[in-house]
Amino acid sequence: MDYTIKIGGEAGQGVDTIGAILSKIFTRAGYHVFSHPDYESRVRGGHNFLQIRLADRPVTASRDIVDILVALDRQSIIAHEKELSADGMVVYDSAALGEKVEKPAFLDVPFTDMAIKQGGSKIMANTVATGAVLGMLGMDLGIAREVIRGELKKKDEHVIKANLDLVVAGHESATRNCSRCAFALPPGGQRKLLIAGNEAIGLGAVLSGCKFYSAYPMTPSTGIFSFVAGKALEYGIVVEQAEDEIAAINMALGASFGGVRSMTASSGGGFALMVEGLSLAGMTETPIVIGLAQRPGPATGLPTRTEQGELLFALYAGHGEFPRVIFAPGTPEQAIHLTNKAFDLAEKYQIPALVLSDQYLADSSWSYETLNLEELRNTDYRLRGETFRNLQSYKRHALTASGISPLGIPGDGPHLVVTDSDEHDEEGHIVEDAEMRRAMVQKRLLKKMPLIKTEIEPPTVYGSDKPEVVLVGWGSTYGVLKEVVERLSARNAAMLHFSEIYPFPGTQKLDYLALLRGAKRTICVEQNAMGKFASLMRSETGYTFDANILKYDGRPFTVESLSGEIDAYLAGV
Amino acid sequence: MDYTIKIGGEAGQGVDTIGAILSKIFTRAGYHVFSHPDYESRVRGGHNFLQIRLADRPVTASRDIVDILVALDRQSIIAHEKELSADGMVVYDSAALGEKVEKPAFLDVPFTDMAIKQGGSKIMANTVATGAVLGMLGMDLGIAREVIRGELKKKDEHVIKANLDLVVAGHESATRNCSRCAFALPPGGQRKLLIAGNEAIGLGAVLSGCKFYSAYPMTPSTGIFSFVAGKALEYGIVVEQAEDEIAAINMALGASFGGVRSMTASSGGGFALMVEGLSLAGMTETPIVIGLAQRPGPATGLPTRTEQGELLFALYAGHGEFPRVIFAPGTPEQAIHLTNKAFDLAEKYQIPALVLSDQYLADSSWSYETLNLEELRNTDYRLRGETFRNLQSYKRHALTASGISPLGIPGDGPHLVVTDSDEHDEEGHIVEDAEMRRAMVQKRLLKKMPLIKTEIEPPTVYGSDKPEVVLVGWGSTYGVLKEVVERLSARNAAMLHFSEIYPFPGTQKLDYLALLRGAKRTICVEQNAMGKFASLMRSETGYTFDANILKYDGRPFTVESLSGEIDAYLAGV
Amino acid sequence: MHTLQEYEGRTPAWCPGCGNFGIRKAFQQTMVELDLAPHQFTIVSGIGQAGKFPHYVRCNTFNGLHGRSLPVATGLKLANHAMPVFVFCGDGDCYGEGGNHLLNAMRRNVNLTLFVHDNQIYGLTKGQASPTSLEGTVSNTQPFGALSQPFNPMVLAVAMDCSFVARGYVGDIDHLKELMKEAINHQGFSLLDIFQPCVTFNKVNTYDWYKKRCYPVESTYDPSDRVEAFRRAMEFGERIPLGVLYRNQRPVFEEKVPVLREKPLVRQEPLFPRVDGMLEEFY
Amino acid sequence: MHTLQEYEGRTPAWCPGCGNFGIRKAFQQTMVELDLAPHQFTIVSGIGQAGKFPHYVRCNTFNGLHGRSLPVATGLKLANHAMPVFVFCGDGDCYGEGGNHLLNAMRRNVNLTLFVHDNQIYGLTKGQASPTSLEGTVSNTQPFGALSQPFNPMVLAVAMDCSFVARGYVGDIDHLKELMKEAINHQGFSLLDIFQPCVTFNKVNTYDWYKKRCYPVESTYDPSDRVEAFRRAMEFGERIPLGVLYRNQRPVFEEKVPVLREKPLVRQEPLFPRVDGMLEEFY
Ligand SMILES: Cc1ncc(C[n+]2csc(CCOP(=O)(O)OP(=O)(O)O)c2C)c(N)n1
Ligand SMILES: Cc1ncc(C[n+]2csc(CCOP(=O)(O)OP(=O)(O)O)c2C)c(N)n1
Ligand code: SF4
Ligand code: SF4
Ligand SMILES: [Mg+2]
Ligand SMILES: [Mg+2]
Repeated sequence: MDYTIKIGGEAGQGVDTIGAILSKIFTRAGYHVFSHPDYESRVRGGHNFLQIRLADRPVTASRDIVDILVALDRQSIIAHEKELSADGMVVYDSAALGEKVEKPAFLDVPFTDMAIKQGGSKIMANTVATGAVLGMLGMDLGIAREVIRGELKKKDEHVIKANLDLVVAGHESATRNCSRCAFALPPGGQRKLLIAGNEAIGLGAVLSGCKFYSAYPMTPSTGIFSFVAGKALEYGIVVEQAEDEIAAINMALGASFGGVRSMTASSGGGFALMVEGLSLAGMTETPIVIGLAQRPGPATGLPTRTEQGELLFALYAGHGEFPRVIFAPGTPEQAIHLTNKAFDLAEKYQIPALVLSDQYLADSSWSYETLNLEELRNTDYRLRGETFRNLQSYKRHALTASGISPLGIPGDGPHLVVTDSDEHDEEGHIVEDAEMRRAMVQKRLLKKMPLIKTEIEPPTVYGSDKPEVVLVGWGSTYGVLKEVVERLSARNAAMLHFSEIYPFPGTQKLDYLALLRGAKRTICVEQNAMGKFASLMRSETGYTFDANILKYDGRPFTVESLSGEIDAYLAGV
Repeated sequence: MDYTIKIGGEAGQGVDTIGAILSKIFTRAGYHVFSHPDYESRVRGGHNFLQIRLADRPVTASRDIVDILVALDRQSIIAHEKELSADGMVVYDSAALGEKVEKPAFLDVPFTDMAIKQGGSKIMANTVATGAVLGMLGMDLGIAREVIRGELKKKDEHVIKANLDLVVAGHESATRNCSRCAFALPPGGQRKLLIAGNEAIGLGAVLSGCKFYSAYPMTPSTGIFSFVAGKALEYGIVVEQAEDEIAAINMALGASFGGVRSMTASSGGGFALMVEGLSLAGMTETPIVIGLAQRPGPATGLPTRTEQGELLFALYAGHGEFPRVIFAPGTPEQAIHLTNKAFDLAEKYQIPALVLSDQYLADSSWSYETLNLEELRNTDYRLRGETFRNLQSYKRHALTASGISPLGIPGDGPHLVVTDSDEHDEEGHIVEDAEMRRAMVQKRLLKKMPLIKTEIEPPTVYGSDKPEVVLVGWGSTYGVLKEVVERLSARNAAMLHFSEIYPFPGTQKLDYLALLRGAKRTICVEQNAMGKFASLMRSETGYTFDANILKYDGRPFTVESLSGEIDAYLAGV
Repeated sequence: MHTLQEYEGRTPAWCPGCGNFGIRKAFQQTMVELDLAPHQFTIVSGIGQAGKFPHYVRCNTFNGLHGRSLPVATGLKLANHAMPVFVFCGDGDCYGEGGNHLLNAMRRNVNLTLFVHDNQIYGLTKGQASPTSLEGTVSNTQPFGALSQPFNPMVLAVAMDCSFVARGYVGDIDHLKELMKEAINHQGFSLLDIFQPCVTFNKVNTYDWYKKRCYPVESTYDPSDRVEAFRRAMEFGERIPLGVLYRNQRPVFEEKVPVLREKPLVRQEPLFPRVDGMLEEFY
Repeated sequence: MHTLQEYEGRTPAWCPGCGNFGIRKAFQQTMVELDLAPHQFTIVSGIGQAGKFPHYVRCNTFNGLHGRSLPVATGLKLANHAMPVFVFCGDGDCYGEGGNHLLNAMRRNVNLTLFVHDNQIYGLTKGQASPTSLEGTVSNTQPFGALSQPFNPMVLAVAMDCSFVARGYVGDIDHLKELMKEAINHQGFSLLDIFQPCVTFNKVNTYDWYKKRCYPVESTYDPSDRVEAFRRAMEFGERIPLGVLYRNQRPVFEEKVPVLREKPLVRQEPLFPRVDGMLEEFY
């Protein structure tokens, strides 16, 4: 079983509410789900959709083929009717759309009318639509009732009741009228959880002891901000909306200097404003985690869409030379763990750590039976209380063999904690001399870098052991690459996926260069126009891919579109 | 003849005045000069020096060996006495320094006393020192008088007279007392001009029709700002000190959109703040020239010193993908021409063009007999007046075969000029659709890039035709590499110097890869800790240098120090 | 004479009922009354719902970055001071991200007109508190409610001796249009803050909320008295004054720039200077 | 009781005669009198001659970027609001590059004390006009002279309802020290603008210039009246008032943040939350 349900409509019509509730019902019922939204940079009107993949095995990407299209407006039909599968159905409300479609694949359910008849508001029409989809799928309403109750728990009982009635009404109408509905669900398995990339990064931060989060709203990073803000009271986190992104990063650095774990995030335009602060973190050796949720650029670009155009920007951002780590999780699960690792390494090495995501990862929801949170690395690397107080003497930037200097907390003991954006001596005071400069560059950069590199895990290999075709990717393309490799199994294919990107992984733990060299064809798949990862690969290892498949229209790869492109390439060579 | 004169003293003591006047006298007299200052980030006190190389053939770098040390303070003796050549002399004022040095290499000239005796102020002691140096060199005072008159032309006649008397007094004292002075100058050639890197960039801008310059002061870029400001009245240039660097670049973009050639400049920290605006230039296809004068980072770093740490930052700065050019002149002459080329290409392709320099190039002065200004490329690529008015229709971002759209001026005709930082259609209005996005990325980036690449000149080769040893460098190391190659002539060496860096030069015009592959040893010389150019080379061509010589202490390479390092490396392999 | 149709741009992507429609209407009427053709002026805007404004009004347009329209407009105006340049921003755009540019635009006093769509919220990014949001505004990024004192742009502008300081409200289009004309006709930097209800995200500062509070300053009010203007500008509670709150006749920046005396920069010739003699100073 | 020696940091790299020495002296005395040991407070500073201040006074120090000290100090104070945090900036630093942060620091009202070394010039970068430079100031980057109206920080601060607004002068160290104490003791965001002659680059605003003009506000002056404060703050010409010009008792930001009620963030435990149950909301 592998169905795709697409809900289309204008911004403000409730596409995402229907999507969220359906997804929750499916996962609660034990099915696997992958969903991704497609929305415009406007608040009302336009054309948005959300696509849910519902299956009895793990699914990690979207498909081009739609089984049930919930059309909240006419545009949804115009744009997506052609995507219907052979048995695919459109469910819509002819009265609301002002048009009755007399085709067998169209199921007319009077969403609005039913809602109003039941004494509900127009908005409750969406509950009817939800019920209708469940009816079409032949799913019973037990779990749906539970989910709806849960979602509305803050509402009045009569609102809850009305919604419960409406879901039944939609269900009944579809069951009764959709003779052509050939969908069949196997029994669901264990209940699943559903988590989106932004939630995962936020969760990773909270679980890593992030105590200070300052940011300025910017799509698609705002979801991290609001997740953390939602946990602020419970977990004792100060969240502050800064006046701009420059303030956001400088506040976070101030808080980190003060002794607490801090984070900020933005998308490309806001990150651009943080670049000077990033360099300040480098010079003052102040730990910080920075989320960069990419979207298509340059400049404002396509604010609500996806791209992977900023890998090298993230890598080289900041004036002067200093170490950093860059992680680009491919799944929400990786997002939790790599955000945690970012916090850990940021503090251990006193460096900035970047978590690079994009709108596709940020907004896509994945289902899991559970997530392993036991392996989180939570170590406090700061000198605190007694330990700090009892030191004979203290130099914030002491020259050490490892390059790591003791990280004290100002005010926490009799020792002064001094740091400076100018080149400084061990105590943190301004210097001009060449010798100290050399020593500090060695300490801050050259000694730390190899140590940090040992922390980096190799890329993930999935598929054949001795592949003839290797698909290479990084970040958010993990899910689609994985599914495409499965489809290509006849071709003896594998995926090589990089999520710990900088310091670039060595080949000691996994000789990925041997894997690549052993293959007949290597293809690097990226969501940008210039092949940023391919360029980094070449500069780091000298290796050049046989081909690059690049997409830069702001839309994610789907399983079909990517495997189509790969087939075409392989057929051509 | 190849003498080095070093003037040392505290900030505020007049090290640079003495240096500037001596240099002018030498070039006016027809000698070749290269000078570079070394100063701290403070206004008074500390230890500064300026080093002038004086020769009868072109010189393009500083040496480690000092022939005449003018010590304005004791620290100058402590720091630099050891640099003296066999016949080297220190000239100083024992009364002012409070110490009489009884060594044969020390010439005591009572600078201050003489100045005061002649009724002059303490500051005029520097004129005595100037005279003393000329006396030690055995140079007559004809040209010195002329230069001093010129420099003081706005002063009262009695001040001029006093200075002229003092230069004579210093000269006489040295001539009389320096029995050990063995310096001898051959007759000078044709008069030379003397120009520093910052002046050259500023001159290049003015000569390219730059009409608007907005910036925020930041060492070492301020010299460009003040050069252009000095020409504002004469050449009709609006210069404005912005409230910050973000405003600086956005103002320049506004002016450029308005139809005039515009520029801004900063050093790394200020450039970091311009990164979002850089991306805006990319998206709106607004021509702009940006000067980036590097200094050691990260953050505030060593504000008055030199580094080449920001090549990859400059290359990848900005969110999203857009074309740019990056030039890194190696000499003031190149600085003029590459700034001009930056203006030309910026407007021709409607892109940002970066002129990457550093403190060493910015502040070093070079002598030339003359400079060829006839080859400047000055073409107006904008649609103006009649041509614009008479168009049937106009679309600012029209899709064209070359990717270049017509660049109209708002208000200049009946057509609307519309641009947007969001992705847009041909007319410049916001769009969301995938197809137009693809078309615009192709137009803006993928079509233009190959065209821009054809404009790029290959690196400069100097030295042997079929070298066994190739020294590779970029930007400000040109001069020292050239001299080191001359020294290495027995080794069959050549220099390969890159000044047009991005788009990275192809090998059609000059097969530099063949040259490198043909050599036994290739060494990339950079003033940074990580080998930024070497990394770019690898990512662009796959080529890896045999060795990297890196320097990151904020001080420039000298002829001896670099050739020493190279000898050591070659001896070791 | 131009017609309203000439100023019809693309179809607005604003929510139905949004206060921005009123600003558009008033502006289009203003252009007709001032007899400015679409190609004769330029709008510079930022990012936000307000920033989309020029796409919906036919005109020369530079729709730049969030918070950075004032510097762009400054550069543009200095390049061509014969052309009217208008800036349209959101409250977040101009009072938040762009605060430093606002301060300096007021100090410079370039002859620009700034229209702020003040909906006391971040509209396009879906409802976070803006600098003008009331204290306590809860949102997905203000879990404790907005804790800062709301920004009063009128008070700031008077304090910065801004050349023209006014406030309008989309509930009274005619009054707003008259203010727009005055603001544009004023020589010097003009700020017109416009209350514009965000019907989707701002559930406090609604049409009703403004209607109850806003009143036009009395005809006897003297906007040239800075201290009085300060006192009046502070009024923001049960009653909120609309109209021209402060005005002065400070000299305009571009008139002080010697090289702009003869004509706009963009019309100055030659485009490229002659090179002879240029090197002499270096000898 | 601490001694002056304890606050002796590195040897200043300022020019002999620079007004900054007076600020240092007054501050060191203030610390002695307030009995704050060097490790008990932190100074955050920017870049400029003023920014070097904490290196010359023994203390915890975060010497950050040009213009960005206020956000750093805000983050630091929110991490540890039990620790006094002082900010030392230049006029260019704080009123130029950092203008937006100043506006928002005043709105937030975090309990920080901001000391501005106001020499009406960019000192460290050798003499360009700063926001407080008088109109007409010619420099290597102002060939036409500074054309913008000088920034009056006192007026701005009153307009922003800044919690404590004062001005001092290094020509009267005792008065300055008393102001420093008041500013530090004030609960809320305090701005103390300090005239500090730059003997090297500012040839107009000299010791003499200030001496002729500056006078302490009379003892009857009531700094709680905002309109009066506005009027007084505007005085900047033949006479310039020194002292506390405005003061209010606005609630302090950190007291409004619920999670800071019990203790400073840096003292809160556990450092890392327990993970059980954390996933439940996602099912
Ligand atoms: C540098 C930067 N930061 C953040 C954003 C995201 N962003 C877009 S619009 C906006 C706020 C909009 O609020 P406002 O300016 O009040 O305009 P409105 O939508 O309310 O008209 C933000 C934060 C951005 N585009 N650029
Ligand atoms: C982002 C950035 N821009 C510019 C500079 C260069 N810079 C250093 S100090 C300074 C101005 C100093 O003036 P002010 O703040 O008044 O301090 P003062 O030296 O007068 O005490 C400038 C522009 C910088 N360090 N960083
Ligand atoms: S979100 Fe608010 S401001 Fe934006 S268009 Fe909708 S109603 Fe208007
Ligand atoms: S330049 Fe001016 S402000 Fe800086 S130290 Fe010297 S006198 Fe003081
Ligand atoms: Mg708004
Ligand atoms: Mg200053």
